[in-house]
Amino acid sequence: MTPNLHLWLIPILPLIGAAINGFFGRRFSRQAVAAVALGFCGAAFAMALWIAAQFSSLALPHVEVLTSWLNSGNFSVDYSFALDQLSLVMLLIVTGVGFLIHVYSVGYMWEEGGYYRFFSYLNLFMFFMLTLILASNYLLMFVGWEGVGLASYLLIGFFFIRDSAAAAGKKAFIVNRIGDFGFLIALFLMIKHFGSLDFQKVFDAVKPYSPETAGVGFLTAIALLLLLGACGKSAQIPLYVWLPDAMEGPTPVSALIHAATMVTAGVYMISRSHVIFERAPSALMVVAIIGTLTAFFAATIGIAQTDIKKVLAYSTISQLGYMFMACGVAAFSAGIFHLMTHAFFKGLLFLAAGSVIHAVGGEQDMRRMGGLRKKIPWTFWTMTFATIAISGLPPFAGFFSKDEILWRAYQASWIYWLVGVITAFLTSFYMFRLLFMTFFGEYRGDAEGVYGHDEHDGHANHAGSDGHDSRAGAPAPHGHGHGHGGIHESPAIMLVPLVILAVLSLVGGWVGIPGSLGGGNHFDKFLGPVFRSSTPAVNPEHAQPGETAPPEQTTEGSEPKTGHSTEIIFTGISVGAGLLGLFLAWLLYIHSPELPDRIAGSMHGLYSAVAHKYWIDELYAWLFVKPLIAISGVVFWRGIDQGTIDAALNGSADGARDLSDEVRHMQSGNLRSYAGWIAVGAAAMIAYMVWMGLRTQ
Amino acid sequence: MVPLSYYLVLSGILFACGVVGFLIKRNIITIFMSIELMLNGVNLSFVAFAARWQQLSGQVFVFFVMVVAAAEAAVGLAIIIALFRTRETLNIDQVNLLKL
Amino acid sequence: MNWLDKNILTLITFAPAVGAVLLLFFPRRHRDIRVFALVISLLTFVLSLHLPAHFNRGLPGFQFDRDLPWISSPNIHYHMGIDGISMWLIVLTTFLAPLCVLISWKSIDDRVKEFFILLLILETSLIGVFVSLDLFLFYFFWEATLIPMALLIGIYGHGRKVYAAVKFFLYTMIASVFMLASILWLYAKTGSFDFVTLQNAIHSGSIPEFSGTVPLLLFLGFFIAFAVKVPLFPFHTWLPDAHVEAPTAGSVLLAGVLLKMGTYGMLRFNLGLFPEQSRVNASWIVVLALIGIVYGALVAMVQPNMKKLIAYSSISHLGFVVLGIFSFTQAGLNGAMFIMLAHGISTGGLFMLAGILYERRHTYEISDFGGLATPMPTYSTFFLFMVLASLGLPLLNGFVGEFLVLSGAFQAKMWWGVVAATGVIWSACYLLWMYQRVIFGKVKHAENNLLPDLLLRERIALWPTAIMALAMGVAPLLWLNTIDPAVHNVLAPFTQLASRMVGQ
Amino acid sequence: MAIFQTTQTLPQSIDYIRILPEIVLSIFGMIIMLLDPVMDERRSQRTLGLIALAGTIVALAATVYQAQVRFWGLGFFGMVKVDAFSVFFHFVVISVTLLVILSSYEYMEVQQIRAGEYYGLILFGAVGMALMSSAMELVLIFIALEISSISTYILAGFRRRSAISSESSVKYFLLGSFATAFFLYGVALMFGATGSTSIDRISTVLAEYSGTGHGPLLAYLGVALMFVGLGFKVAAAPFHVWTPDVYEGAPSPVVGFMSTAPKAAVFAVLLRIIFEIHAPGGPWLIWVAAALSMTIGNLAALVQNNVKRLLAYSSIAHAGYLLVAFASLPKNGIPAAMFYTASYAAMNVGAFAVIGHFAGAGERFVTLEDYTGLGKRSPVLAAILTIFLLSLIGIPITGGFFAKFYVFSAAMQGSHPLVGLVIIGVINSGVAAYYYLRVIVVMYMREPRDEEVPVTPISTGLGFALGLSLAATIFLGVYPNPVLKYAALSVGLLH
Amino acid sequence: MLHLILFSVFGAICVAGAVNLLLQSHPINSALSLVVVMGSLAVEFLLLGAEFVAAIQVIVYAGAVMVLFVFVIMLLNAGVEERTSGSRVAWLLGIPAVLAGMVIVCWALVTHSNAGSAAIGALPGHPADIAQLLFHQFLLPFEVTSILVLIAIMGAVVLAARSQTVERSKREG
Repeated sequence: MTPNLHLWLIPILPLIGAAINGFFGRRFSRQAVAAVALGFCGAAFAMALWIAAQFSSLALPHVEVLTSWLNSGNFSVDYSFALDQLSLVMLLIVTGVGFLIHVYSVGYMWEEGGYYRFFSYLNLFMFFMLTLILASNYLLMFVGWEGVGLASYLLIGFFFIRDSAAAAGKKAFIVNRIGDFGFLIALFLMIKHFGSLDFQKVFDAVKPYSPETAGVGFLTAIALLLLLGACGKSAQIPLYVWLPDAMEGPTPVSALIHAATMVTAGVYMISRSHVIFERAPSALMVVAIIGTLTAFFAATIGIAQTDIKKVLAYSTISQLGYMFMACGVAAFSAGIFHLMTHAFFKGLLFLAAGSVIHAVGGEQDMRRMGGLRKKIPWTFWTMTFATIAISGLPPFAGFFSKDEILWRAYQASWIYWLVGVITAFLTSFYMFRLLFMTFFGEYRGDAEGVYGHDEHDGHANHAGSDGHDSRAGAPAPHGHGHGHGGIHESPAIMLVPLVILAVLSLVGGWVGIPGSLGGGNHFDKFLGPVFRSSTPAVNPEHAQPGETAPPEQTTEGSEPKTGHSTEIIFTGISVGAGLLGLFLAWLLYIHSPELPDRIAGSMHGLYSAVAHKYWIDELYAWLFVKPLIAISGVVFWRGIDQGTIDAALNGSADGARDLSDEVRHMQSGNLRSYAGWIAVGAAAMIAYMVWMGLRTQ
Repeated sequence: MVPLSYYLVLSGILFACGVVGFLIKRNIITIFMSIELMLNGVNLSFVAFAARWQQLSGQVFVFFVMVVAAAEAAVGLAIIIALFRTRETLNIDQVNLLKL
Repeated sequence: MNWLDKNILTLITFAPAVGAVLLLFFPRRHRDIRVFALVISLLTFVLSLHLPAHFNRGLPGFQFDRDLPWISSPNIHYHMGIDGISMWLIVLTTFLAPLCVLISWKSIDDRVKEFFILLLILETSLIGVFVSLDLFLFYFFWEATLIPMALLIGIYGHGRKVYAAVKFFLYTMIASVFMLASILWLYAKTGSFDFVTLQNAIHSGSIPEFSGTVPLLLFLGFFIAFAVKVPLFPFHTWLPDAHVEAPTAGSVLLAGVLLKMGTYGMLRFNLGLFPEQSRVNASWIVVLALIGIVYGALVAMVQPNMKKLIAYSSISHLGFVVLGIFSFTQAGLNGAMFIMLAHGISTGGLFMLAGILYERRHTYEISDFGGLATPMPTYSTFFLFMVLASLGLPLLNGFVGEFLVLSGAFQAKMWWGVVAATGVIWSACYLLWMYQRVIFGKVKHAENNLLPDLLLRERIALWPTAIMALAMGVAPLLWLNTIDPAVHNVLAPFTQLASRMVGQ
Repeated sequence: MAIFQTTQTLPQSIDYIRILPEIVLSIFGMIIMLLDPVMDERRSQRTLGLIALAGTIVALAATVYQAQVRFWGLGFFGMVKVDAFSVFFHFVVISVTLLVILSSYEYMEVQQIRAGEYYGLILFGAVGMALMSSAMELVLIFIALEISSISTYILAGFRRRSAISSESSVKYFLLGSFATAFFLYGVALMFGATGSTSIDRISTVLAEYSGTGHGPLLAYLGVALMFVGLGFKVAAAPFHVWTPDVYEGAPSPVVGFMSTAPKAAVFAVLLRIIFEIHAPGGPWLIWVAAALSMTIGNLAALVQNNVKRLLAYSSIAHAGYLLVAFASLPKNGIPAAMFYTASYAAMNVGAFAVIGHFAGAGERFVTLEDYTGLGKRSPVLAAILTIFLLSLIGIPITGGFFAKFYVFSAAMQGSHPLVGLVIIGVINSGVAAYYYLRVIVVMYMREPRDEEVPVTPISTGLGFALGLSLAATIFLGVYPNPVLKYAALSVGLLH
Repeated sequence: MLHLILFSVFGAICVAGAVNLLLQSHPINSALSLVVVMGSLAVEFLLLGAEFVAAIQVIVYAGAVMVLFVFVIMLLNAGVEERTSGSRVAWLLGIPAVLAGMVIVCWALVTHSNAGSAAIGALPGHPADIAQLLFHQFLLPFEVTSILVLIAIMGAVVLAARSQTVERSKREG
């Protein structure tokens, strides 16, 4: 008999916070708003910790059914929550990082209008994200899935006065909807085949199946459709386009939603559904390919971006690609591992970037920064930690997780590995590029101009937001109307989360040190039960070594095929790639800063392609959006609706009117004509009746 | 002995003449006379059929038709006079204010 | 059965009509008239709550049954009764009516008395449609809805109101005469207008003439009337015109309830009386529904006019309903029924919101707005909520129905579900795009800066819709519990049909 | 000879009871005629109107008295027959007369028409119409038809100073006489085919003939020609051409009168001929006439701008709907037709009463443009007219809806349902909605013109007339059962 | 044989009169033609034995009614018919229809009337017999006729009475 953990409280707590702030926050002071938001978010975090503390005593998976939600014939869905190792990890990451970002936001958003609104949204996001994680059936997961999309929409469009922000929010939602479309279809397939959406029931039903190695069966279809959903949420090719735009949101949002938590939902979902994916090897391969491609592709774009947040956005996409790659090679625990470390360092990166932006008064263009190292040292150092972590240099967290992914990728196919290593190099390069451009060299910003402008903006801002009801929504997004000028370090409330995350970026990876480096890979072992419990019934004759995921023993850490030495060599190569990137960045941006322009000039076409993100947005617009609008407007609306159907109706109405006019002209007013008609009618009647009479005789 | 159908055909012809008159005459009074012609044709039929069935009611019917015709004539001519007063024409082709 | 249970349906149906008659003799003091109309509609709502409170979902068949002979020859009965399907539609009607009164409080200031009389008469006839179990009575109420609605559009509308009113009237009137012909045929062969009797007669095969092309023609007779009402592509062009020109209350009832008459009719009569024909014809009907879903959404996307956009979105949503109905699956029908209710709430809310803007600015053009979040934050929040409800966000009312319909359609034929599911993308596109253009950004027109936010009265009108939208999304079982058995009954002949076919 | 073998030599009192309403109406008509010359012209309007009103009320009472079953039967040597059927039509005709008298009250004064002859003619006309419904002998039918026709010819031209009124009168008179001649020829041929003009006798003879297979061709011809005459009177296509012109020119209350009462009476005759005689070939003849009437009437009405003319076309269409019932089986067709007649009478009289009131002196305001904004200027009048128009469309809670429903329902019965005719009918009734709606539209949805059309307050008489016809229209639409039941009594009597 | 000759002669006169009525353009000539038709018809009635009817035909019809016609023609000073553009419907549709109808009816009368033949005075209609019928079986119609006549008188009075002002305006409203 397991204790009742009241899992439902975890998501509900932030929802209460959101509701309180949403309904009454307008009348609260900022402190009160912050207190409510932090209180409920912190309570959820505390509860997560409390659960973690007694985790070992639980019978897993721990499922709690609250009540029934839907019921239609034999099909039913409950409000039910489940806890296992995987969701516990996610729970801790989300509540922990989420709480830190909440704290950070208290300082970051202090000057903004719509303070209560912001925290209400943020708490709402937590509610949906926790629902997503704790759901014990796909539909409830879908609730969270869509809900985080909503929260993301709201938060991206937080500065709704800017058209670009509003558009970005909409874009994010719609692109996610495309993914959700796949998710939904996958759900329908499950209902069709398993009659349920409950994880336990679905997985139990799936287990007897052997992997669909030949052809595409329904499991593959489900897996691919789920993948489509995951691609949407986790910004993978081809649905990644929304994430860079999403940087229009306030920076803490980017940190929380678009780096640490929401975007990783896709990875979580695939890992959660690993039972299905494992039986759909071709789908799994698609996952891996998409992940690999995305990782590389986004990294190349990241090289040429000048907006500090855009760089981080592409880097997020790239890192998510890694996680997908891990999932694709059935290294789910590695994927989750990277998810966790990524949450630390990428969250930190965004928060630090926010701090930088905060410091320079809203500027996001790295070409107008530089030399900030001295002025904002806390920010600089924490950011450096994060950069090292993301670049995969030991002993920082990113090193361990990335290394494990690359190693497992290599075991599947060397191509994944090669691309992964190149990506690691690129990552290191553009991240250090970012670091160097921002913190080293001379300050290139036009401080006075910026501040003058800023002050001005700030006044406008105050004029709007001083009215407590913050009706102004979000005036002057990044204009912080500080009374004092100059580049300045952020307040303590923002720095504390930075520091905590920096520490985590350092030590976060140590829970998963692989055996080759003398660790025990505890993380992998911890998650083991989740991923092992569903080993496919391997049919030796069907299983193909190169493509099928290695059976679960491999996740144990002891590698039967290759020894530790090989693994160490590969580790060395990837570290080398990271160092190479660091060196190149140093060369280009510290040693000889004029070089990048020359290179860009000499490779004009390529550079332009990269700088313009390969014109993918334009391509989509040209391929889908514009034709769709044109067809809808010209063909459907004007053409069919008005031109055909309505025209036919009006035409027949006109026709009736013309006919009516004709009939009317029978009425010439001339009596003799009338008599003529009567005579005709009479003659017709006579003839008809005589004919009838003769016929009946 | 004359077949009664001769009488009937004669009545039919008279009736048809009346109809034709109604159609082709322009003077309202003449048109009215055409109607009388039609009634006369019908009367002949009644009398002929009365002979065929040996039923005097046919002849009585004729009596009633004549009374009605007389009454109609009185009213009709009054109406025509009334029309002539307002329109000063008896040409039916010009009596066409009401149309369409 | 006690007195109240026996007569509750009569009371609910005619309470508004009695109110309308009383209004006739009211002095022309606008305030009193409005208050009185509100009281009457609220009273009706309270009365209608008796139904779900005392509905026994364990019983098959119709409840609160009242069957009185009305006219002896032809054999017409005053036969009313409800099941889990019609009950909620009645409650939906009575729920929306007070909101309509509230939302028309100030916007109607000319010929106020006539307005509320028409509104109440409309309510009576709408309820009547759902409670009737006698085909004559049904047709009686069905036709009775036309005039008050057409007058509401034509008198209190704007723009090309006359064109819209006449189009609405003629379109639906001409379509429904085919239903009349079918009803008459059925009566001629059975001597009864009673739904249950007819159903039994048809199902037991006791009508000898019911063979050959006759069932098909009868089916089509009913179907055309309903399809125009729904409206199903390509019979939909009256709807955008009617909506754009209608006053807010008219739009709310038009979208909220009137369209459901069509889908309700399909569910009750097409499926109930002609199961075999329904099955045979389902394929092309579903294709029309699918076209409606996608087409409606795409056309909605490019509308420059807010109300037109919502109107086309209704076409899309009602396409889901038809799809669900003709999927012949429990989930599909449950979902269809649920969408009917959910669409009534959320689209009703959207029309009210559009109407509130119109009251302030006298335009529905999207381009005349922009940046409304700044002057009207509460309004924007309600608007967003309704948009989300309408685009089917989980935990709001739109999702449950859509999910069930799609899942039902998917079970019936996979590609139906797949095509229809693209609707979730389209709805996000057009609704969010509209929302963005109306609410977000800077205030583009100076006059919009001074727009007042929601008034208390408007909030009172909007809150119930918002609460219902949430409640229906979070606790759909409250509704599905009674819908499910009723749908099961509707589907019974289909399962028999299927098993008979299997047996052969 | 057979004709002399009569058991009775003189009519008995019961014979007089069987024509009691007619007697009452005639007496009151004569009183009016006698009083008219001796009265002051101003006062006579009112007094004579009241006398006429009293006459109709007494006649109604007489009808009710006559309706007792013990008075049912043949009277005056088989000339008239009192039964549920005749009582029903007596009631309709006399009620219409009453309503018309009520609504003429004000009209007479506004148009400055001399009242004496007017009321006299209406009452005498009503005598003819009432007689038609109980007449069992073609002779009597013919005379009664002529009485009603001639009185309406005169009434149509009653606005003597108006050119269009006299034109309408002339057209009506000439074409009416023309059609009467056809009817008469048809009677002659029927007489020739059967040797009798008594309806009972004719039906017996034709029933005998049905076996031999020789001879009834003349009966066929007779039916065709009689239908020409009667079809003309009820404005059925293709003999409808007179209707729009005459209705447009005639005074509005008169149009209300002649579009309902004589029609009802002629329909009664038609019912007898079709169903009691079992007129050979009748149903098929009527099928065509019904389809044509509905379609032509509705089509031509679509673009009319003159409201009277519009309603004239509508009455053609309604004659078509009514004829649908004639084509049906007697069991359902007879009550359907009777009910339709009654409800059509109620709504049409009401509509023309409103139009007559609104038209003003000299009937100047009769076009759709004149009606713009009437809903605002005179909400009550507009609302009443709207209800009548809705009833004409066939919208529920009005008699028109039920009447149409019942007629189409009747047509669907039997082993050979008239599905085609019903479909034509229902489509027509859909299309027809358009032009009635146009009137409603201009009344409510268009802003009033700059040049105000005066709306005078409703007088008491008109108010009563409108109230009564409105009540009848709604009553027939909500609780038609008693009327239908009574109408159904006739089925056995005619069949 | 005599019967046939008489019938043919007077029948011919009758038809000739009718045709003449149509051909004459002056109404007075048409009226006189109609008198001829009526007179010869009276003879045909006599041939069939309907003496009472024949007498009334001459007295009432040819006498009184036609006098009224002539009187009105004189009163209104009606002249020769104007040759106005006629009605195409009447000519193109009406006349052929009438002729066709006449042919059909006559054919039906000849072939299907089953009337047999009649001698001179086939059914003697003595005034006494007719009176017997008229005042017994046809009493009611006979009495009702009085109302008809009454109406006719009223109508004539109302319509023909000279009104004070004659509106010359063409069309009102």
